[in-house]
Amino acid sequence: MVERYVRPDGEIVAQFDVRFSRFIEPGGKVVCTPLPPWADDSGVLIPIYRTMLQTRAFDAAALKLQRTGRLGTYASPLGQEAIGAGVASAMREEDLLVPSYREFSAQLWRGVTMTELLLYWGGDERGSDYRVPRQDFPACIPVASHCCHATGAAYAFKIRRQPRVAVCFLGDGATSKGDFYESLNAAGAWHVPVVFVVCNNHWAISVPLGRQTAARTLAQKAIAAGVASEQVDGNDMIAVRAAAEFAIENARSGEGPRLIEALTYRLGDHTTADDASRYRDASEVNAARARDPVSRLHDYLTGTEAMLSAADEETMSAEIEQEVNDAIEQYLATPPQPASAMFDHLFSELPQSMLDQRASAEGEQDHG
Amino acid sequence: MVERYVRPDGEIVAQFDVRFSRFIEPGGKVVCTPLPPWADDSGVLIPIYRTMLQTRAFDAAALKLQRTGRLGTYASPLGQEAIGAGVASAMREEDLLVPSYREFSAQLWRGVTMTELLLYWGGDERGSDYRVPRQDFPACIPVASHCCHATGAAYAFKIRRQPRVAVCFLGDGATSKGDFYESLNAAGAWHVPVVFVVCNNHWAISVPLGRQTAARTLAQKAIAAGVASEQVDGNDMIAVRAAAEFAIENARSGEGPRLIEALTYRLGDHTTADDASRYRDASEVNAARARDPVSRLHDYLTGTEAMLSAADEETMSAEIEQEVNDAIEQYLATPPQPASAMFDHLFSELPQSMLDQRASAEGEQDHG
Amino acid sequence: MAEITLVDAVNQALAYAMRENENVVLLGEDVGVNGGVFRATNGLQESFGEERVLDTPLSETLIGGVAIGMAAQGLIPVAEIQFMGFAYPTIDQLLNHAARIRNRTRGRLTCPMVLRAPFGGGIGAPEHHCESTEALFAHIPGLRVVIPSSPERAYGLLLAAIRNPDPVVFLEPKRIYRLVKQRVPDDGEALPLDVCFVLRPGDDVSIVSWGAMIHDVVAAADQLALRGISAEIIDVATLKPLDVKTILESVNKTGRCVIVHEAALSGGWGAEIAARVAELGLMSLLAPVKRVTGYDTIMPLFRLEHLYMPSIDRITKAVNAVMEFA
Amino acid sequence: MAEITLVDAVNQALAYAMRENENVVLLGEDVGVNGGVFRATNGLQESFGEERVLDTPLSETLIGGVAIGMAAQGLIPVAEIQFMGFAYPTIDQLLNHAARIRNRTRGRLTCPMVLRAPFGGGIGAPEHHCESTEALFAHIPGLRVVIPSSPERAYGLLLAAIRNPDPVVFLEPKRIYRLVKQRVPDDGEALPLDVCFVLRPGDDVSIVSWGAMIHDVVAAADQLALRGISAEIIDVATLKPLDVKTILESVNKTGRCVIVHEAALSGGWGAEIAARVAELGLMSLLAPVKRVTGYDTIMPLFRLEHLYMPSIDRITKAVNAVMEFA
Ligand SMILES: Cc1ncc(C[n+]2csc(CCOP(=O)(O)OP(=O)(O)O)c2C)c(N)n1
Ligand SMILES: Cc1ncc(C[n+]2csc(CCOP(=O)(O)OP(=O)(O)O)c2C)c(N)n1
Ligand SMILES: [Mg+2]
Ligand SMILES: [Mg+2]
Repeated sequence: MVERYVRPDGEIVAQFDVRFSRFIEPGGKVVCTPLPPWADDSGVLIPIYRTMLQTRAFDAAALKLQRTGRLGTYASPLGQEAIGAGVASAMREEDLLVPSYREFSAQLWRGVTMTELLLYWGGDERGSDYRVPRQDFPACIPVASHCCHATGAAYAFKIRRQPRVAVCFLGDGATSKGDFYESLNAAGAWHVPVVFVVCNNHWAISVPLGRQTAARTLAQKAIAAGVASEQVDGNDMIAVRAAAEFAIENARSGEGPRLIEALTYRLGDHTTADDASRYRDASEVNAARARDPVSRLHDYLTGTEAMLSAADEETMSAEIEQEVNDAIEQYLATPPQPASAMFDHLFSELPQSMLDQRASAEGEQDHG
Repeated sequence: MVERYVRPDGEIVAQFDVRFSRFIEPGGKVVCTPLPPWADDSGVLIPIYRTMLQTRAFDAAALKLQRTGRLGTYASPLGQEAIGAGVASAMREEDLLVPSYREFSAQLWRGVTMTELLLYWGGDERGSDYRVPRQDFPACIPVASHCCHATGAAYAFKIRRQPRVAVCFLGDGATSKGDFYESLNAAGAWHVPVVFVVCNNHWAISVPLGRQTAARTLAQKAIAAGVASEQVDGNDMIAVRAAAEFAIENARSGEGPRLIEALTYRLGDHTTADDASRYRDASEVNAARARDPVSRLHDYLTGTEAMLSAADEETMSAEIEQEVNDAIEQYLATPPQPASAMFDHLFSELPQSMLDQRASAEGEQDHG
Repeated sequence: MAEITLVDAVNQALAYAMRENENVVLLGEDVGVNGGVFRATNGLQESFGEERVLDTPLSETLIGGVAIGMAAQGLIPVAEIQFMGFAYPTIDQLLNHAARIRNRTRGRLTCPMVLRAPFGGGIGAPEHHCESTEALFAHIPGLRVVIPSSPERAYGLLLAAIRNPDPVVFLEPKRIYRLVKQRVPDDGEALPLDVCFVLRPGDDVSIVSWGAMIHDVVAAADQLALRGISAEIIDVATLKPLDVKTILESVNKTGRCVIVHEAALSGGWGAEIAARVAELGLMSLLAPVKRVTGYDTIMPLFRLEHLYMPSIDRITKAVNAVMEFA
Repeated sequence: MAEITLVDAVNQALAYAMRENENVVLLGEDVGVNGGVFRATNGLQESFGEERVLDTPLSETLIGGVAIGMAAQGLIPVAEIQFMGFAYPTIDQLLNHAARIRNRTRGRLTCPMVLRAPFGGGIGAPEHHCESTEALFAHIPGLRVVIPSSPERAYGLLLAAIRNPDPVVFLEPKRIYRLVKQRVPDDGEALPLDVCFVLRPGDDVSIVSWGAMIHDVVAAADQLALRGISAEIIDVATLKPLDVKTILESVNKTGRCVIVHEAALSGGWGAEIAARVAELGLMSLLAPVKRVTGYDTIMPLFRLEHLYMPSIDRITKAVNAVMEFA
């Protein structure tokens, strides 16, 4: 056998870096400067913090409702509140949110009500008929399939010369899906104003990231599409918002799409139908708790800059508790829709040939 | 408005290079050394060159058959012959070819006969019943859908501890499809012995590469999957074979999957149903002719090393002409299958409930 | 006015719709400068620009999916899938999103999109290019499925599909893309969706069909007429929602029903029609409802295609069988 | 021998098949250490190792597609799709490849794979988790579609599906995953594919159904029996290829046929059954063939699900209607 031949290296024709950023570490300490200009502006930060607290309070209430049989299968956002709130706060009202099923903090920021969220997870379509924001997409259940919608909507913004941006949230598992890739690739080819936010919570139900892909980062998925990307600490709201602001305003000014990988951790079970103790160690979860986004922002806000007093926080918590209770009450008091509701929005106008089906459904309900 | 804030760059957490290699430039001159050990071995090179000539002769004959109504829609490999022949020559017999519809040179190398190819493109299933290689996949028409098959077969090799490699060919357009990406990603996650060869001929029917993706190279598509990749001059058979050998033997020895982007150009129409003059300039095609893979290898073989004499080449061409003529004759002499053929291989055994359908089809043919 | 082919009529309808409503955009593979592989979008990019006639990457899931995003924003995307054999990845988007976004948001978001694809065999194309799988789409609640059988019908139905505020799958019988020519005034007149057309009145048997097969049905009916059998021909046109009323009226009159389609027998849309007739028209039936269809086999490569597709002979035989039934 | 649930029976059959044949491998999302979201593969990775029980990336097209590559190499992949609402991306692979690779290579390559997925409503799950779209799969030539209605049936039919040398779609009615328990000997005895089972003999009406609805049909039949109506219940079990013979024999005897399924009416598999009865059993019919099904609407979110799915009341009403028909 001949001596092992070593091929010449070949010429480098393209090079890519993936960068990671974090401003605030656990405990609230600043580890990177300069901070964004709004990082000492309580008028910016407190409302975001409030949304994170709202999300957490809502989550606790929803889990309780589910456990007592008054809500369907439900997906907790525990530990991921900074991403939705941070990103949504960098969006304009007229931008478009295309969320997956765990983005309560983004939805609450944008005006979706807790009652609407409860109705949706309680098995009622009216929960997706948001009073505001009227154009946002409802939560997407088939993972990654909504990425196409974000790219399509962004295409509409582009050709109508609207200075708007579509923001699409998805999970780490979702990045394995072909529709995610196709949407990202088309967004790159068409240069449309869309931002993909990958909430990398390291688990897709029981499948850890290392079994999902050999890619070392999820930010590098964008390289395949020729789309710019970066990685941030998703539990550092400041880093999330800074990256989102950059991506969204870039997209708005015609610089094309961008992908943000936000590193976080799913502190709870996948959904109320899941038992995460079957497949992951308590020690991992405990370690992740130390990186909790809510307490990190809390520590930052109450730290050197003292943007939040204990009294303010107490008032805020009380308000939120009231809000949650009101929402639950309103939710539980909402009577179900009649059987005919199945037919009301099937088409803009129900075809003649289906009138008998509607009549039969109505009849059954009356006599059932 | 505040002064424009410039975010800190962030820490680099991953870096990637895409490399390009070429050994022989148009005219046959060596532009990179060391050459692979077999680059002066006529015993290796001449059979490959022969397959490229075969492919070209077959192609000319097939186009003529199609124009005279004796073949169906047909996809010419003109200008891409080096890739299939180069890659296939680096495979072992027991490796597995998972081709797209334009990989005649790879198929001929592996023993698929011209008669079989004609039968297939002439609308007869028997054309995919290769006498050899029995396990190779037939040409895949739905673009990129066969990438999954390659990854699946490679998984079988891996868990059976077989030192075999699956080699999957696809086009530049095919890299936009989700199933390509899903297959590549799973191949990376499972670390299976599969090599993806992207024949980048710069056009997907009328869509030029720049409208297909914003990615500067197609090799970088593999970064998304954490899979190694490289780019080669696909019209330089030496570069193709060197890259293929490396990728295939790497995969065989358990080093996982790899993607090769081979740069080439589709010199002909997309298929016989296409008219490329509608969407691309003759000047582009003419420029590409200067990079023709067959004449490049010819020039190399007849250059300084003088591995091929004019007399040898003439004999070879005469043999190939004979081969093609024999194949056409055999093809045209093949009677169609009976109507019952539709039912013969639908299932391992035709269900009782379908016997009447078969009888009806047979009956119609008899009396039709 | 010149006579035009079915594919020209599609082109004419697209152009009309784009002139009429600036929200209409076309997208698909090779729909731009190439004008589509069948030339259905020929010249439209030149007339309406690259933004409104968009060449997509080679990604069918994407095509189905971005159309939904566009439609939710008030555009009216008309997406082309090159061949029906490549349309299956869109089922996920059509079923899980397009067909239900209005319902799941109680009308807040809507999906006025059209998905066009050529279908059917008989043109000597490669495998996966010749199937008729309209039933897969027609089963999906919330989708309309429309199939024209002539240039006139193509023009009027496609305009209706584009103007319809809900998602429509519009399948074009490519075997007859250039088979017949008709005068089709470019007057923007749409045809009604949701109705079947009585193409030719008759007394003895109702032949129910759609798309390219209509032409074979007409040929069969001509032969039958010579033998004194008067066939009423119904062009279903809109498969879903199905206009059962027109079909039942016909069967009530003739007492016999033969359904003809290229698609495989089992679970083909003919099953639905036969089931409706069997439920609602049973008492008027003088003979069993017969279906003349493709077999429950893979559509063979083109050398045997003609033996798979319902022939005029198979149609007349089926009619004879129901006529002779006693 | 303990009594086991339907999902346990699936697990038992998988374990048996894996012991019996080392070529059997399982793949899907969360099928490994988690044992599947419904626990159908519980404990199997522990028993058979990570290579034979493979957690895939979250990619359904891939799951359908890699199974084909594995099967062509002689493995017997049993792929799980987590919910039927996520199975649509596999249609492309099933239709264009799995179902036809044997045919297009004249038997050179084959595809002995099974695609399992839970289906149907009634468990309070989120949207896209509750549909019954079996007809989409059953229309595809070259595919078998099998649906069990009990633990016993699940065990025997799944073993048969795995041993079958061609692709099988095996749909599991998740509403009854844990509803009833039966003794199911782990003896490796398969049930025949391609036949319908007469679950309960009767004289007055044939009720044809499958999956979870069988339980409502039985309840309805019990009520009807109290009123002196004797219903024959047919569990279709293998939807495709359809054992028309058993159904026709029953209808020939009873003269009446009611078909019950959760799926939407139009183009549901009940249409195929009704069409067959209308063609081949017309003369024995004393009343129209009735279908009791989901509506042609989007399956509502779970608050209204019970009004969408055929109720015992709707079934008995339909039977009454055919009994009273004159
Ligand atoms: C297409 C599709 N396949 C399967 C599922 C079932 N499923 C729901 S969530 C989930 C895991 C998603 O993981 P990831 O994308 O990381 O998001 P996360 O739940 O962690 O936020 C799976 C498999 C689904 N919803 N959609
Ligand atoms: C899934 C799918 N969509 C569409 C087509 C129709 N079609 C055939 S070849 C082709 C272009 C393929 O381009 P590329 O992958 O670059 O391969 P090439 O033909 O250039 O070799 C298209 C769109 C197809 N065969 N499969
Ligand atoms: Mg996750
Ligand atoms: Mg190409």
